[in-house]
Amino acid sequence: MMTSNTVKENSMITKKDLNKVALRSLSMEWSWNYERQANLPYCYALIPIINKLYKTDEERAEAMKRHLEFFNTTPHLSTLLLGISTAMEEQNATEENFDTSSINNIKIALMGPLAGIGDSFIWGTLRIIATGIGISLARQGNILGPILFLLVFNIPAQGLRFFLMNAGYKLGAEFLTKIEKSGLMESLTYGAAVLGLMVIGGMTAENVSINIPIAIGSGDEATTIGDICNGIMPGLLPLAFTFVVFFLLRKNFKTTTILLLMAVLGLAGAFFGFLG
Amino acid sequence: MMTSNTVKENSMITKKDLNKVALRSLSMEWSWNYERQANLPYCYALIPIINKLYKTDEERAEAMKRHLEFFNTTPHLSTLLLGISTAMEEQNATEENFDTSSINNIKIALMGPLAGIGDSFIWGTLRIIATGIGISLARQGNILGPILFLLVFNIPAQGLRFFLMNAGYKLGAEFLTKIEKSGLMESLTYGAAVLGLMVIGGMTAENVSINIPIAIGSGDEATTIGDICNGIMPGLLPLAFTFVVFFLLRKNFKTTTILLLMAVLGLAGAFFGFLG
Amino acid sequence: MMTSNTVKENSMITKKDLNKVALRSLSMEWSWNYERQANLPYCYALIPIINKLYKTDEERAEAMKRHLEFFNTTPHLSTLLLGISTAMEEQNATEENFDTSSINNIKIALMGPLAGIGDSFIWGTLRIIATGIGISLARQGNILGPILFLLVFNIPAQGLRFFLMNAGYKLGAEFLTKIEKSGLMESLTYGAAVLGLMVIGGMTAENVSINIPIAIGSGDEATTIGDICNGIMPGLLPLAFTFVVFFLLRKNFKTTTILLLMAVLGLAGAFFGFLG
Amino acid sequence: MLQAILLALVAMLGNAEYLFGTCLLSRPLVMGTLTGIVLGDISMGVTLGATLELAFMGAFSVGASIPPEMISGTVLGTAFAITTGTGAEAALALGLPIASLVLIFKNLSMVFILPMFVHKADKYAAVGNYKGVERMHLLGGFFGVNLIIGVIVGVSFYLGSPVIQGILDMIPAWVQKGLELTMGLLPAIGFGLLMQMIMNKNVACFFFLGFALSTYLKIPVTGIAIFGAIVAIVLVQIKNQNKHAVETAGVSEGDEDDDF
Amino acid sequence: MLQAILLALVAMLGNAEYLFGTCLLSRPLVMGTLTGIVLGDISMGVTLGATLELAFMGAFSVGASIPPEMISGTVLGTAFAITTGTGAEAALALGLPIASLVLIFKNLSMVFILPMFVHKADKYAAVGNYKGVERMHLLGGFFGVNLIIGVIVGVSFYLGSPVIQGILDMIPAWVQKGLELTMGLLPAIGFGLLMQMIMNKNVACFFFLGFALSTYLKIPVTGIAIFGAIVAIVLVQIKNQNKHAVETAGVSEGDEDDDF
Amino acid sequence: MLQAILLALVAMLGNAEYLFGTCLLSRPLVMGTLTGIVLGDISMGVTLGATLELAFMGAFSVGASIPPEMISGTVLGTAFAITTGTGAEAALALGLPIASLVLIFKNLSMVFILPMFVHKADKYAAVGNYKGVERMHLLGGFFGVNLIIGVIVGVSFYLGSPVIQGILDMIPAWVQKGLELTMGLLPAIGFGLLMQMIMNKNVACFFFLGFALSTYLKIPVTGIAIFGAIVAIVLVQIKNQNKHAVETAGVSEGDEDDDF
Ligand SMILES: OC[C@H]1O[C@H](O)[C@@H](O)[C@@H](O)[C@@H]1O
Ligand SMILES: OC[C@H]1O[C@H](O)[C@@H](O)[C@@H](O)[C@@H]1O
Ligand SMILES: OC[C@H]1O[C@H](O)[C@@H](O)[C@@H](O)[C@@H]1O
Repeated sequence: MMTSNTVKENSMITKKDLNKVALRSLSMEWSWNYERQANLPYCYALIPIINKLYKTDEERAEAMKRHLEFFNTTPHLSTLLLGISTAMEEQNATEENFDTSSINNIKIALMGPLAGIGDSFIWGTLRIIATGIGISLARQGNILGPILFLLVFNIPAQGLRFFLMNAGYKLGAEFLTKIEKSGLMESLTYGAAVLGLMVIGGMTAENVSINIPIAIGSGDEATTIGDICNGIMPGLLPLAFTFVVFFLLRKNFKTTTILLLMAVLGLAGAFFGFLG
Repeated sequence: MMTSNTVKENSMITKKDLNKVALRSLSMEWSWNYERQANLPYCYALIPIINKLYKTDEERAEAMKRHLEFFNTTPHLSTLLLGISTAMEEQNATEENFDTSSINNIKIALMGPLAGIGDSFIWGTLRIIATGIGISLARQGNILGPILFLLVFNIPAQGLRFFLMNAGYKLGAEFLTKIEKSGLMESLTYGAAVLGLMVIGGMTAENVSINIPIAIGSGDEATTIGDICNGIMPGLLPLAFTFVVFFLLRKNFKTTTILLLMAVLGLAGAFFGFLG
Repeated sequence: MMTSNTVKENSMITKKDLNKVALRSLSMEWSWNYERQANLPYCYALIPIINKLYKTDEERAEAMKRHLEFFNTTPHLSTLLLGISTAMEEQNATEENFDTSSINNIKIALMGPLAGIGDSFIWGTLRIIATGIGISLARQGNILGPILFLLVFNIPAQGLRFFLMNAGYKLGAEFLTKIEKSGLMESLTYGAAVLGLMVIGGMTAENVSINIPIAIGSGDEATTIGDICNGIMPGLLPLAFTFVVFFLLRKNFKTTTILLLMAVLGLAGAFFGFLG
Repeated sequence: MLQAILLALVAMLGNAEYLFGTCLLSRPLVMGTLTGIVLGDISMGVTLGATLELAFMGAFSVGASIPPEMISGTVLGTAFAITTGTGAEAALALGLPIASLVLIFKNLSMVFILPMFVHKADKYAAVGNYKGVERMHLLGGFFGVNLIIGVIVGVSFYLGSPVIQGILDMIPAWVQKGLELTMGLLPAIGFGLLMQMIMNKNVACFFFLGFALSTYLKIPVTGIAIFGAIVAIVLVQIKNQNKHAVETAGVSEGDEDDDF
Repeated sequence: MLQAILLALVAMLGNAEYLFGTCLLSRPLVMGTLTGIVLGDISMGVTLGATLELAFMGAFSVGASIPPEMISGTVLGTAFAITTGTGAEAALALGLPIASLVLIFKNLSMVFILPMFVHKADKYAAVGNYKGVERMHLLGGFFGVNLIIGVIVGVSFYLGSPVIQGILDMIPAWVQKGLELTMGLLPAIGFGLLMQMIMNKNVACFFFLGFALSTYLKIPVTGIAIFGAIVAIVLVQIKNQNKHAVETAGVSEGDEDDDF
Repeated sequence: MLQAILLALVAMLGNAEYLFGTCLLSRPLVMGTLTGIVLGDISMGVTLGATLELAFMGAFSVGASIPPEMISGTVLGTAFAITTGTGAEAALALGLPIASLVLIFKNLSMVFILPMFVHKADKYAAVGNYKGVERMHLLGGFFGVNLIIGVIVGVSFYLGSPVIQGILDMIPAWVQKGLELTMGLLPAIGFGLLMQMIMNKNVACFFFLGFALSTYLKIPVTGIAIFGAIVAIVLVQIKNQNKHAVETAGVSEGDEDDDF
């Protein structure tokens, strides 16, 4: 199984494997959905690694479930996290009592900030430069416009994708080795949970939005239920709503059911005006 | 002493006792004062419990002193805290080394947030609804206006009062039992002090106000002593003032004396213009 | 070595020594420079103490190096820190395993807040009062104007200087004795590092400024590289720049070299417009 | 005269809402109605009450900020409007300044008189005399505020509106201002007493943390309680983990972090 | 008819950028050009593409905020402008409302249809059937979005612009609004699932910490990650120091803090 | 010529306030007066000094932000106004631009020349030569700033105002801008040196904490010191409690938390 090609001493993961993942990462927005965003693409990209590291259906099922959780980041930079996940899955495959929760925690903690950086760079800078070049030619009908546009954008963007796959894997592997040596492996679990949960908390506040614009009182004293809730604690409604969903999930409600309930709630809310 | 009526297994406190406290809580703003706000009413409401739990004058004195400290929250919701205090007093009466400081700390920590929620709900929502209904009738001189106004407000408001008394007691009792079982009793003391002090710090910043508007310089460079102090640290004057009071109290100055000093300071400050 | 004049029991430092330092502190802004601000004056002021406490060149070299680090505060109040430093140097001279890093950490942690208070008081209040008095006379050509101006300012300002020297020393000595007795000496090192580093972090954010105003895109979508960086994390450029300098220093680059590089960068940045 | 006494009783009933569950008896809607009943014009009373209720809609007390004393304002405003036969405008024109004026008296009492009852209660409490404490509460509220408002309303109605206007003009502005300033200082006693009770040098820093979170970051008290709860939980966990660790030290060691 | 099919394929190619590395095939500059090629007027296609690109400059998706569906807008706008011989204004006037309309369909799909594929994938994953998961990904993207856009573009071109306008007018405003609201609710499922996986009572408070930092102090997610990393590091240090202390307890003691 | 030398000395005396306790000799009120004395018109000097003092009221240095070089501005402005017999307006019209111009030289020196003395002092310090360090301090301040200002003032007065105006026009704007930019970069050296001295991987995160508190929450340095002190106290308590716990482990256990 081990070839001279391995990236890390004694590693099962070869450079070829990493490139396979990077290639699959190209479809990172293909099955993007509102429920868990880029979860399915992320799992899809990691399948070659999962298949290589785990041989039983049970292990594979575990790993796939992990990577079907909520995921989102700037697609071209997602490989950095895929690389780290690869390194962590490998660690998990070789070490007995590795705590798998940290795989997801690290991924979650990093995806938000990475999207911040990535969206600035990819959408805010690289795209604008490419568009500037492309349009200046295209305005006169020159077909070189769209062509250059695509080249100027994609050469760095896709190059980065492959580069980050390797960088992420190396970074992850080195970090894990270091942590293993210093016996801090269980600290990783705890630290990753702290960091991951704080970021999830922040993302919940930023992404879940619900407001009840029903007015109370009239004239100068008029206010809405939403404002009253925000007066008690800003973000109280989204927080409460998320916890309702959390408890429904705990009571084994299916996500499909919850999704339908939400759609009904949203449409009814718009129709009767109690949400807005 | 134990009846089949007790709320908790082996508890001395009966449902009747709780209702007695809730009934007495009706006068929560009767002797409201600027020094310690609703302290006297709070103590008044708890006296049946204190008398039942403690039999010596010394114990009762201790308990009453505790509950004569600063207190304030939305009156209709105060029973939640009275219930918790009841549970904690009971715990104190039965357990040897219970740290009484946590009784006050918990009360303090919760009263601010509860007032925030309560004022929104009781004053901002329920009152407005009741007023809306009442006025629409009253405008035409219909006496049903004021009657409905009182009913719409009081049925939920006073109902809540009695409900929260029981809820607070149960909550407190359960929480304490749980904490006792897991041997975290002394943690409660520490945690309650941390939480309580942070909230007191915040309330001091919000409630104590003092400003020295004496101008320094003139024209564009003009500023006031108050502004300079806030430039050093926002809230420096209220903080310093509170600590002056704190040290006076420590030096056994009577609160009456301090109160009179403050009145003199306030009136002189207004007359000479050095406060404002 | 010990005289009846010593400020502290068993201390080598006499009142005369302290006054010598206060006197030397008069030149606290004489060799003020943009690289480390009032570092040279601070070291100059402490030299009598250093010479008294340490007898070998090596020890003196160590001490002087310590006090040639970055320093800045309101000059008239600097003696408070000189006093504390004196007490800490004395502690270091007498105790075996004193951690010298805390000398600088304490100095750093206090200098920022002290400057905040001092600048408000000395520049914002005392100077304005003195100027007010001086100008009202001087406007009519009365030479008493400038004379009173100098007296009203300097009597309190320089008085404070000498007072704070003694206060700082006593404070420092007492604090250290207390800490030594309670065996918290090593905590001092850690606590001082935590506090000092947080303040340095804050000062870096406030004082290091660099911006790249190169525009990306045009029209409504136009933005600058600096804005993009701030979008990723506010203060990213100054932070990154400071770390570049930090690593250059670690690679034993001379400060002169770095200074020249910065001058070239600044001038080129202004000329070509890539900084601003 | 009888009417004056009855109106005084109405006002005292209004203030007694604080004895009866803060049940909103003091609101203009109720006070106006009762005034109307006393003066024999119920419908007018209800209507004027509704008008004043609208005017005082935003007047309700939150924490230590007390609104104008609506009871006297409403009862007198309504009463004068009914007796003189003028309309809602007159009720408002009189009611509002009266409410502001009487607030001064109410505040004076809650600043000076009621604290005396509190201090007396402290003394009773110190010797375990619970009956004394109860008495202070009941009498304090009655003599400190209730009776005063009743007397003011009764006497004012008896004297008639011009006299009141005269009194209103006599009080210098700095007295009201000074009282306001004093009200800003007074909470320091309450907090000082709390600090004296709770604070020791091991936890004192959390007072400053709460204060600094409020002043530097403008976090409201509820927010501080949320952050405070998080800080408390984390520190308690550390403390327990530490204790737990010590207990297991020397024994086994494998699972000391399991519960974390 | 052939042109309609070809344009549908162009639109599907545009949407396929999400299969091919989010490579910007869907941008108006590219879509306009390809539409021009299909309709035989390359230069016009490129020029109109550039015009629409400028109009859609600020339209790009960040997180869950999806911009108007530019592909259909550009292809149909450009196509109608070329076939009717009208200019850039016509392309814009048609392209923009179409893009908004088709976005509704795209969102409907990503709200209702694609999650079905995700749930199916969950089931395959549960039994370790990785081929099933792969299939759901590939088919989901195709049937869920790609094909729909293709069909819409093809059919629309075939029917012509007046018909589309009619459809556009038929959809009630509350449906679009309701869909928007639903999109604000949906992320709660994702976060709920994450919480279910990660949260236990020892670390739950950090979820609230992150939430409160965001709502009270308006710290963006990157900032929360920075503060979170600092908190995590400090707590891990305390944990380890504690463990280390326990290990050295009873043995030697002198240096237990050296590494701190 | 003699007057030029005397004015140079006056200017140097003004700058020597930094040797004599930052005693405000450099303020226009004092400099104007002394210029008046040198030129034989004391009263005029005092009056002009007062005028310029008002103009420069807001000019004082806070941290690394240095105001216009008032000494040269005041001395030359006042001197030209007195010698040409023009009034306060002339003094201001000349004084202000001169002050801005000379600030460039002063900054240049504090950016380039004084650091050389500092580096030399570093070398002396490294071998324990305290006399060398003292010398660098005294000579640095003299040659680096004091003498330069003296020379500028003396020569300028000797040359007369038209020549100065000419020089002022010669300096390109980008030089001044570039110097400003450099001044924004330089503190990084100071902080870099501090970090090199203090920072190790166990406490590095606190640097970032301070930085992030400043940038994300706009907390000023005093506030950061307050939060920093609280964090330091809490962490030291945890550390000690931990140590204490270890010491008591195995011995008794009952009271390990008493002191908390
Ligand atoms: O703010 C809480 C509470 O404070 C005081 O007791 C009164 O102002 C009440 O009206 C209010 O509900
Ligand atoms: O914000 C991160 C990321 O979120 C989604 O995946 C899309 O909106 C991308 O365009 C974006 O880059
Ligand atoms: O800000 C502190 C301090 O910094 C520098 O030393 C000078 O600008 C002083 O005027 C100032 O008081």
